Amino acid sequence: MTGTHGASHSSGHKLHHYPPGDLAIWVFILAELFAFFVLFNAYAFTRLKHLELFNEMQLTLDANAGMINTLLLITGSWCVARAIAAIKANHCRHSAHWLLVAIGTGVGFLIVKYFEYGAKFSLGINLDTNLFYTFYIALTMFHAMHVVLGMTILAFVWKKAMAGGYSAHDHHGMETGASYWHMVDLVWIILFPLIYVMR
Amino acid sequence: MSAHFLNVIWVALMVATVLTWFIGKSGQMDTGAVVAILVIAALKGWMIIYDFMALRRVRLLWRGAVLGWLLATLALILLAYWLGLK
Amino acid sequence: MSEAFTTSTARNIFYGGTMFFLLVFLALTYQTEQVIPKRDKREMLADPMVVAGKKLWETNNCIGCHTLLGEGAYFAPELGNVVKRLGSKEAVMAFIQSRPTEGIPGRRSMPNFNFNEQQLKEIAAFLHYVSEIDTAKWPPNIQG
Amino acid sequence: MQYKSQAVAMPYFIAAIALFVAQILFGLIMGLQYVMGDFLFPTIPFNVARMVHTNALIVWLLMGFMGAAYYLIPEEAETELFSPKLAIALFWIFLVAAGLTVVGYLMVPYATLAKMTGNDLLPTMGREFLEQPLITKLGIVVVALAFLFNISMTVLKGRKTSIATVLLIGLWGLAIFFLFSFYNPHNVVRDKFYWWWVVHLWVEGVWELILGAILAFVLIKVTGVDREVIEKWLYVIVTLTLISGILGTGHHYYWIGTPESWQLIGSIFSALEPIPFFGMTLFAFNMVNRRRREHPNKAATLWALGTGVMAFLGAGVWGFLHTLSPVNYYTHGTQITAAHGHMAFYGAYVMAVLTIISYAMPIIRGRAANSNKAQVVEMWAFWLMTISITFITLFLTGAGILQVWLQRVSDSPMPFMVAQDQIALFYWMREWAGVFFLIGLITYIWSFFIPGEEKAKA
Repeated sequence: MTGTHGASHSSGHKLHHYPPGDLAIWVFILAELFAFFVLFNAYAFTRLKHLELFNEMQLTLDANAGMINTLLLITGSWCVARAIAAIKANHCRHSAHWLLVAIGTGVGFLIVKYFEYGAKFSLGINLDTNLFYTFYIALTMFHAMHVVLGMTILAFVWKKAMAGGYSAHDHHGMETGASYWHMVDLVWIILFPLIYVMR
Repeated sequence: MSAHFLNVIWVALMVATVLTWFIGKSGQMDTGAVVAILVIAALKGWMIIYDFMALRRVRLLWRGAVLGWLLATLALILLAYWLGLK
Repeated sequence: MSEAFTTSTARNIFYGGTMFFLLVFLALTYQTEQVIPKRDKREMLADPMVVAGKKLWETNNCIGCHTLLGEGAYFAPELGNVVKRLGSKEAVMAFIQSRPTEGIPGRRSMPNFNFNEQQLKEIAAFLHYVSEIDTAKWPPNIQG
Repeated sequence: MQYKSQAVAMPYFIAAIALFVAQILFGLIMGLQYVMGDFLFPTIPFNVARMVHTNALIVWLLMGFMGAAYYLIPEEAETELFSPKLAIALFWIFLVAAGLTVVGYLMVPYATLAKMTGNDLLPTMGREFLEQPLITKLGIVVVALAFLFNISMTVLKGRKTSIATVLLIGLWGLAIFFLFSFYNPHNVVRDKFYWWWVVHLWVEGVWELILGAILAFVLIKVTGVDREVIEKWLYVIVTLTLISGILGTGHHYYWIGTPESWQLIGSIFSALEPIPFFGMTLFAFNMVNRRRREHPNKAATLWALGTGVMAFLGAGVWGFLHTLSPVNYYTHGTQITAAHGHMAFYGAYVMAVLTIISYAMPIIRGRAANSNKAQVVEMWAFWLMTISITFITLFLTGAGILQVWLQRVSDSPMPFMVAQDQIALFYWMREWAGVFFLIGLITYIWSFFIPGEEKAKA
């Protein structure tokens, strides 16, 4: 573990050579972003061939739930950014608390999703109901599993933070987890308008 | 990144989200609305990439890869919707 | 690569990523098992002829030349829709029975498996069952 | 050779090459039967030749993997093999079982063989690639478990490197997924669904871990690049492999009665499957360019580079060509699949096994590398086989495109056999390319018999 991104913030205009966190996570992040890139385009261009179905089915979705979840993920992302800011100021306890709140927003996200899916599944809707629902469920469920994975990573980071495992000098691991969590947020920023809003 | 600045970004993102939702709720989804939603998404993504992911001060190769992903995705979505509106 | 890239993180991502996608795969398998009863014509398996036909299909290694729903060898015609292509189970039985023992000079020919009447019926029942499976409109046309 | 128990790899490698010869000979028989339908009929019908062709391939690759594991695990773990005697015993059991199975295929009608070997107890035979009699399948499980025990115990008592870990996960996965070959439901849809858990999760899943580990091991040895660097690459590649490959299984679930949502999932994730193979190409070239020493075994380096390129072309590019569901709707079950299969198996697995053989055999035989002359002959064999398989693939692709056109796309689709007659020219050219492949293989074997006078540091 090295703290290459830690202390250099005061130095001002110099650009960092590498993004925050371990480069291995960034390879993974880019691969994941690429997968979502393909999925989003598959949705957008499949929709072209089935405009009526998609427009009609989209109205059955719960855009309010989608919005609440967007707010939750943004807040979670903000919490993690604050956790990094805190650890850079050597506020270990604060940092850990921010992480915990971030995990909390993830829990909130999943609870909203639980009710959202529950409403759909109780109507007998599933992955193979029609083409729109194939996309809706595949995309959102795949994303939701990323939320779970992100929460798992954050939980490990939180545990280590509680044990005082990070400092202003060394928080490479926390930045690794944070970068992944922001990616989960970033993907949802496109997913929300695409699936829930735009007709 | 100062804590205060992060708070400002957070509030901006929240407002933008509600705005997107509001456009969706209110009436017709025409070209203007689609463009507005995509522009908002681009701005939100940009803020997340620059300020939360903290790629603002990372050299162009990495920053560009993620920003490029954002813009390419949104551009292709715009294309698909534009073709659909015709 | 630099010190910014640690083997331990790479290893953790490997384990985490693999588990993650394995779980997604299992979830999709569950979904598949929920949906296929509507597509796979499992009610036809109540007929012991169909079950016996599948075993005959296997123990004569039909897949070694033919495809079934596009899977198998590409040496001989697709049989997933053969009952529809030849028109009836009887036509399929007649074809199987008519194969010359010594083959056809210069041409591909199916061996004669010396099936008795009962076995012919079983094979035909099996192929009929397969032809009823909902294959998302594949093959593109009757030729398979 | 650092550990004398590494020498148990030798019989495995020799048997692998012998079975390779059998595979190619039966391939040539089949190729001829494509254009001269009555060739060897009814003595060796096509389906029997095909069983020998495909099963010999699987068995010799398994032999190669086992030999590779026996060679590289002691060196990685820095300790002698747990039990060299067990390794030798397993070799003979496996070889005899494989031999008897082939004799059974050739001498007895398949239905009789099924009856003789207890298929009625638990019907598992007669499914593509899993044609082996029940007792052979059980034998494979026993051999695999004992082999894994031997290898795992060796790693447990020694150094635990990333290469050894990835190899072990791959080998254990291989054994675990093989267990699905015993599951054969009456329901054809479910039968096919779980059949792919063996076939796909082998070749587009755990086998790639074995391939990656073998390649990483050889690259460390021939380039002298830091283990640290190579192991990072290895992890990135195998991660990408599994995150694309596991859900990529969906590309087999388009038209076999499975839910249509697989068309989306399968298309997307299998479209990502070329990425790890591309990573492997970059990996091999990058490491060789950054080499810190000139290893005397140039042939092994060539095989390693070749694996990177041909695996990407065969598995990556040719796989991608027909993996998207709208394309696959037309190409499913045609010669396009055969074209992809040939280059993918050669590029990924055949070449990986030949890479480790090329690297390890001279060392087991007591020299760092073969003589220059032997290496030149081996490189000739490399080019002959690689170019031949490329042409086989191209001709089969031509045949496939024509077949799709005549039989699937055309307004008045031709019956299968009529379309086959139209593409006979491609089959003839494929057969000739196959003959050149055999010449390449003979050249390869010849290279082993050229004396190796060079004594260099190991």
